[in-house]
Amino acid sequence: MFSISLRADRLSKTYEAGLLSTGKCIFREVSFEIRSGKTFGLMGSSGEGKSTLGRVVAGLEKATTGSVYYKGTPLTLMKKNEKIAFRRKVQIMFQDPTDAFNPRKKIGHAISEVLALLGVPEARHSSKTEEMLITTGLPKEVLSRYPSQISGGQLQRLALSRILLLDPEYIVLDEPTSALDVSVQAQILHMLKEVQTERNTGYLLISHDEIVIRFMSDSYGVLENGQLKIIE
Amino acid sequence: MSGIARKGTRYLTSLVLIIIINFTLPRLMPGDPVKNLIGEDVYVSENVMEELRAKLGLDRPLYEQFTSFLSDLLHLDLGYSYHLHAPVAELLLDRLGWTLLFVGVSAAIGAFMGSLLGALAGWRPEKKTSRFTGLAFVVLSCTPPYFLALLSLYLFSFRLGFFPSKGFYDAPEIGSILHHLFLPVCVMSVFSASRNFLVMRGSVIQEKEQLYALYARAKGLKDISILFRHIIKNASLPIITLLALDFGFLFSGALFIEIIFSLNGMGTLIYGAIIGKDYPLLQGAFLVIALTALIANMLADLLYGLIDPRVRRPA
Amino acid sequence: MKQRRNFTKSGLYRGLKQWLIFTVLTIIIYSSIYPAGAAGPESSEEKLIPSNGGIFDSIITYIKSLLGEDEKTQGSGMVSEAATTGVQQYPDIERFVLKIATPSIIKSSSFLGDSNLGVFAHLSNPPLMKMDSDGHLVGQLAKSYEVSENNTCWTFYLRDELYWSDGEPVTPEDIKFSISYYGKEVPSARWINDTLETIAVSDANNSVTFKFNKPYTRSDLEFATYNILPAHIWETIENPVEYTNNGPYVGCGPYYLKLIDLNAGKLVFEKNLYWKGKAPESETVEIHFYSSVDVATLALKKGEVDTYYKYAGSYPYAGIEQLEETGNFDFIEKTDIGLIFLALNLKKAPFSDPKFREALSYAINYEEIVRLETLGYGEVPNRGFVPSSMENFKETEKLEYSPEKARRILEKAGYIDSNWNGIIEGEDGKDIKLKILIRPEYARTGELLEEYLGQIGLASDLRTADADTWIALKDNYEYDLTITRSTPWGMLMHASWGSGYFDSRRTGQGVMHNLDDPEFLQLCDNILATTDPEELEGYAYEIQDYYAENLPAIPLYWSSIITPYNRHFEGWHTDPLYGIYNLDNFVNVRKIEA
Amino acid sequence: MNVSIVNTLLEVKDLQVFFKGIKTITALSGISFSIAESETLSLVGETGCGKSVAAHAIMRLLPSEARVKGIVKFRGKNLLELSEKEMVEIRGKEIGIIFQNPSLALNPVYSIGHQLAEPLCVHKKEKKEKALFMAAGALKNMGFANTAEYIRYYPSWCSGGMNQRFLIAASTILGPALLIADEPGKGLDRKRVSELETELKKLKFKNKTALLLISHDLSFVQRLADRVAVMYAGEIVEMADSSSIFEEPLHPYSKGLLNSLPEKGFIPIPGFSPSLSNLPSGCRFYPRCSLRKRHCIENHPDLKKINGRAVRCFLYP
Amino acid sequence: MSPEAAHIESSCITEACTEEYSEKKREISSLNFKFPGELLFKISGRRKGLKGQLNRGGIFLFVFFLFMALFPSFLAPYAPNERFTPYKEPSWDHFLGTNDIGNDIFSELVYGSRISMTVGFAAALVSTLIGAILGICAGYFRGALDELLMGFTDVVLIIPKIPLIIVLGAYLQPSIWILIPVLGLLSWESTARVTRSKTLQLREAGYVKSARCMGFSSWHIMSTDIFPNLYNVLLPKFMLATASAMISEASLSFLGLSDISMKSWGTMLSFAFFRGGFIRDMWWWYTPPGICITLCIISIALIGFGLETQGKEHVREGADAM
Repeated sequence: MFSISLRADRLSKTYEAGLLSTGKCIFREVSFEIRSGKTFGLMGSSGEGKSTLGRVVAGLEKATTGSVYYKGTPLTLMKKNEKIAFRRKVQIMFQDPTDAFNPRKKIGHAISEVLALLGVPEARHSSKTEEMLITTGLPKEVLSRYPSQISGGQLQRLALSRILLLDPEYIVLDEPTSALDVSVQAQILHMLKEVQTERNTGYLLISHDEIVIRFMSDSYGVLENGQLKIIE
Repeated sequence: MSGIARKGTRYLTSLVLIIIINFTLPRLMPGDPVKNLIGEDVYVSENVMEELRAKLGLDRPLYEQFTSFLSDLLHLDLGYSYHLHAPVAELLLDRLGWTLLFVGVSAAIGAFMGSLLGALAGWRPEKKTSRFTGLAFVVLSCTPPYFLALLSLYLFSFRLGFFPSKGFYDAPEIGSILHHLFLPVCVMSVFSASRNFLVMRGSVIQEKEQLYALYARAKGLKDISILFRHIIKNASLPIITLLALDFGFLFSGALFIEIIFSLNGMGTLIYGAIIGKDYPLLQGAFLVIALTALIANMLADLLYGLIDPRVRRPA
Repeated sequence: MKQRRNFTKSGLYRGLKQWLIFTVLTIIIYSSIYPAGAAGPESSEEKLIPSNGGIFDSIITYIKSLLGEDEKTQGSGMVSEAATTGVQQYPDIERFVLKIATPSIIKSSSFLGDSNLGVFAHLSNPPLMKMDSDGHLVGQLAKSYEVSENNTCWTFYLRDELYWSDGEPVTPEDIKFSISYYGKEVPSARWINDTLETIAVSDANNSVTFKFNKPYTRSDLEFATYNILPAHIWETIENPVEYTNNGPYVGCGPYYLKLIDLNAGKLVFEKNLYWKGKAPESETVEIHFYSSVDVATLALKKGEVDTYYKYAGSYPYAGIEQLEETGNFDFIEKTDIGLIFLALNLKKAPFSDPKFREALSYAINYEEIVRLETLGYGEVPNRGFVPSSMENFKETEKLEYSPEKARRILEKAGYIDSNWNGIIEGEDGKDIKLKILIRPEYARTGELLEEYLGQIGLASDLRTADADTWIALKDNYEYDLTITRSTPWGMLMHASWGSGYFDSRRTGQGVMHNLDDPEFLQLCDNILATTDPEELEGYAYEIQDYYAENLPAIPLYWSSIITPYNRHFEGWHTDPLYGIYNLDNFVNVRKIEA
Repeated sequence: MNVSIVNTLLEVKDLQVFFKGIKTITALSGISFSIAESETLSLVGETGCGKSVAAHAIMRLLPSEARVKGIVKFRGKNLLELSEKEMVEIRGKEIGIIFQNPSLALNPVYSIGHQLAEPLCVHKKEKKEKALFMAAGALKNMGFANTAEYIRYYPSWCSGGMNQRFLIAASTILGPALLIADEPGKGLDRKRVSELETELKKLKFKNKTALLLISHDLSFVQRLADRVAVMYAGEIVEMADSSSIFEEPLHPYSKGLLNSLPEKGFIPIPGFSPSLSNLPSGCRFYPRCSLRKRHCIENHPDLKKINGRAVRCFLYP
Repeated sequence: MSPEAAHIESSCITEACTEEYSEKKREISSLNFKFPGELLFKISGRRKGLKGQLNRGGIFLFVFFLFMALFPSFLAPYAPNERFTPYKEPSWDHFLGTNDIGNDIFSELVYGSRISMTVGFAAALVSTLIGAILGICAGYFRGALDELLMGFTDVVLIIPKIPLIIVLGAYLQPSIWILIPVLGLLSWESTARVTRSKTLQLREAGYVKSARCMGFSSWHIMSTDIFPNLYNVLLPKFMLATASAMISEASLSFLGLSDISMKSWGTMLSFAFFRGGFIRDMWWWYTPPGICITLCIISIALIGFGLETQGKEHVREGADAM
């Protein structure tokens, strides 16, 4: 109804043909919708272009044809300020948590950078950060550590909570747990669920693991041979 | 593959740019080339100079000079050196053979020696010998080439008297050539080996951490066969690129060694051309060196493709 | 099969093909240039000496020699067959080779084109005239010469018994041919073409007469530099300056040039069997080229070569002590007629002011320069510029070092440091900052100079310039001061006594052309108008007085040319112009047991 | 319990591994287990619990600054005491290993055929041609249709799943008695994992190869392993038959681990694994254990045997 | 523990998944001229009994050279242009003897450090900066800019350097202020190549992608996320550039194309050859400048490596930190 949705409309992605090579089609005419507070699962084997699709939805890559609609406006026609809003409101979380933070920055620095980007005054950084740490359940000392000094599970939590600082409406979760141990996977999935109920965030969950998709999603689709088959 | 097409375009553009640079650069040099054609302490009337100027084509507009330059190039006519009284192509070919021999052999020895020692040093960097060779090559790579050349000449040729001190030969025969070239080739190969050593060492250190090296060990390969069967081939990939990149460098680095050993090669030819503002020769030499470097790079790309299957992944 | 699979499958095949075509094309291009390069100008003399012909040639030669194929040079072949009667019989003495090291490298094997080769070829193709050890011009190929009243007609009487190394006699025709040939073909000798009217040959007198279209007084000197060529060989060569050949060349001196081997870095002169003059003892003379003086020194020390020669240059003074220590060398010391001097830009302030020049002459510590630069093989020069070894030298006042005097002169002339910054201001009221051009070889002298100038309150800006940049800058008068040198020939050229460097009507590479004082120009013209020795002497004194008074240039030191030679040889001769490179020397040097 | 098994192939006793550095890292603090001929033992645990270190220690593939103590008996020989030369004979021939990352474990610049043939050339001194032929045969046995083509392929031209199978083929081409599989399924999707499973099952049942399966994927382990050892922070906390562990885990950690499986509804264990350089003094699991008592904090429990299985917990006397 | 072993160890312990890593790594290594800093580090590190610490030897050496360059008058017994008896052998008065015009060689050496180090570092800085900026831009923005920049780089790569430097050296007034930009402008291309391929790799890293997604500006990402991570690549390049600038400067001096009013080690070396140092066997004259050049470069290498190990330290600590 008047739920603000993120909608993919007949997206296709083709890698351009070079001078001597023919192009390669990644996916064709893919459409789906993510509603706030709901999770749309995207399943497919590796190499099917799930991640590319995820990046297109998050606006990191351009689709060859078709468009992503955010609040009814196609991404390609957005004005600059709309685009900035989109940037904030649609976030992406990646598979490899060890890669999510700049290895040269301490965690605290990385987080206050985001706060600075949001325009939070310097004085309130520490309180904001503490707030954030509570959601992750991590001790305060992680702030003074480098990403390499923290385990994968913790990093993935931090990555999620950093994204949450931006208060996004939608998060594209690109294989958020496939690099993690089962026990940590469970932790992260639960955290995601909690966040969703708390903040009414919409997820696009990309995974090759059917059980994870089933566990998390309200509806899901299978990407196979470039086609999306939606299963409600 | 589009990669090849792109490379091809790049090489073509390089070629065109080289020709353009080649045309413009010597013309930017100071001094009047006509005056340089005349020896020192000689009085020459103005009209003689004008005559020479007309002969050189320097009074024509630049674009005309360029078109004639291009057409000459297509006819393989690189001009005529008024300083050395011979066609440039002839001069260059004459010297190119020698310098290619001298630089080529050194580059080959340097590549082999450097890679081998570098691989051994990288394989067991904690060993005393590895540390020693490492330090030695670092020091060598930090030493100005002419310094190295003079010292070795002093030591081996003067003090020990093992080798002659100048020229390619005394009499044009193989034995004499080998005797004369031994020392310069040694210096040059040590010089190029020091660069290859450092790259190879780093590369082996990097490669031996790779999983396939561990797997080779798990397969039951002996230590040394892991290095020589598995790591070397991977680790030599950067060496190929370096060799190609170094080719131009070696060519001109040979300059100092040629001066020290009084060798009549490309290096001294170019140096003389620069000092004497011998435009046509300079142009020709630049073109030849740039072309050689271009070809070396192309060969390296080709070789890279042959060694590294990742480059030629089938569809 | 494996190969085919992979390549057909991938696009690499196409790429490979392109590269292959390119490579093949390149090879074709190379191979098509190569024969062209190897062929070069043909000549009857040019045959199987392959020395300069690239590596491939020498390999072929080597293989040929392995196969036992006979190689004969045409030159020596001719000698062995034809020469039995005319050949001078030498006494049975030990045959030896005289080896000379030189840093003056020959860049091309062009007999007429390469200036260094021109000097070395004096041995095989001696000029008409030469300079004796006292600096007087005497005949060489010429027995004697006479000049007409109006100085337009020069007649040279040739020596008898001169033969080319192929057995042909040397005729006046050869002289006529050579000189007119130079005038026509060699750019630097165009003056001959411009001024020479006729050349008359008299076989009876064995003489050749040159008639100029205006009085030409310096012909005897000029003809001490032009090598005489065999007309019967060179008349067929179309473009002589561009003609390159590794020899042998037919010559008429005690030796002929047998081989130019640039790759081995040497020239080989072999005895001319038809030489009727004093027979030289050494079988061959070899000139060895060293790109680096350091290496030449090492070769000398090691005994690879017997002596050292550089036109207009000395053996490095710093190395003399070391050579002495070996105990194998003796030295010839001869005051150079060339010198190192400070050229001043007379065309602009402050050096257009004679007072300023005067002050400068007192600012320089000549003693120290002589000590540091020549290590004692030199002396403090006179104000008269011209070194004592030159003909018609006049003793003028010695240059003096006295900073106080310099300062006083400056002050008197109105150059004062009014703003107390330690630097004197010029007429325009600005600090005087002298722009000093330095050629790399005088870097140290430049350093010293900067310090001396500082002592009298002059700032300087040193600018190093390689030879060509230096020429460009000095031709545009973009300097205040520069350190340069004069060569022996330079001292003699134009109106002699160094005037060629200063006369503003001249151009040339090393020439300053910065003096347009009518008095000086008149003096030059006077000298140029006479061949009378007495008159010349008078003018010579006059010009030296002029230098001493006006200081158009300040000599820094007079130095000696030191030539080391192996003690196993004796009988060395030198002349002021070409040093040890003269015929007297080569016919007299003997090997002895040291 | 291992006494009862007749043909012990590999016996690991009190294997300890330390890494010396600024801080000493205790990667393994004394683990013991044994594998009988054609038995499959699985080491399961979280990242950093030391399972891979154990595998590498058995093969003596650890870097030189690792200090290894204990006994690793393979067919009666203590591998840790063998000379490097003797060890070379065992590696690849008697004990094979496959790594978690097949695309990296294969040398990128050699063809698949070459790498498959290499063990034959090295250990059996076969001629290259024959070895290649045999390699093609081995691939055929694995069900590859176009073997002549595949042996000319390079690892980078093939998918991860395919490389995994090539790697298995290379590791088993000499028919080793023991195959160590170090996280073989990691990073592969379901389909590839099931392929891998088929492959390993074939080895297990057809070739009677003993397997030391190291994995964090419990369901994968469940389908393959005969016995399972659960590891936590460098020690074995529970070891039992596969069925009993999955049906009735004893150790709280095993329970937690099983509960976090998808089938059980992703119920997480709270907290994180301890740092290996700073291990808790008592039970290593106590900070995360919901059943902990004061006793657990102070004392380190031993591995105790109950009903043919072993568990390291004070809950079981 | 040796750093590379440490690396194996940490990978062994963390059992990190490194899918696709080597692919990218190779691209880097293909041009990465690795300076064996760690080797030197180890040699002196062992001597000093320091392991994994920032290398004190390198720092000490570097600080020493820096001190020499900044306050030459403290170390040098005489002024550089003070003249004594020429060609003196080493003695108590003259530590390294005197040169051809009687300057104290040791003092000259001390004063020369300033010029040499300025040329070396400034030229290296110029080349590394240009290379880094072009490389980052090409790698980050990709597309046409990448093609253009890398095509240009390829051309520059092929141009024969030393003859060009000689031509420029002869054309422009020989002065270190000309030499620095000339050397800098001619040696950036390999740095640019390496930087580009590393940037291409970093660009795909999760944190860069998240930063883009979070809306950080390209400038911010390039300067704080990409540039600091290029350190491992840029540092060896910087050291090499320093070395080659110093060597080029010395070589130009040898050809007589240097600024004689600015006496660097290279100029000293060339004077030693041209003014009889070599002929007279005065090794105390011609070897010290060479040794100084080498030592100076080695000190940079040591420091670079010290910093690098520090960087690696927290990777190692990572495994056991929590």
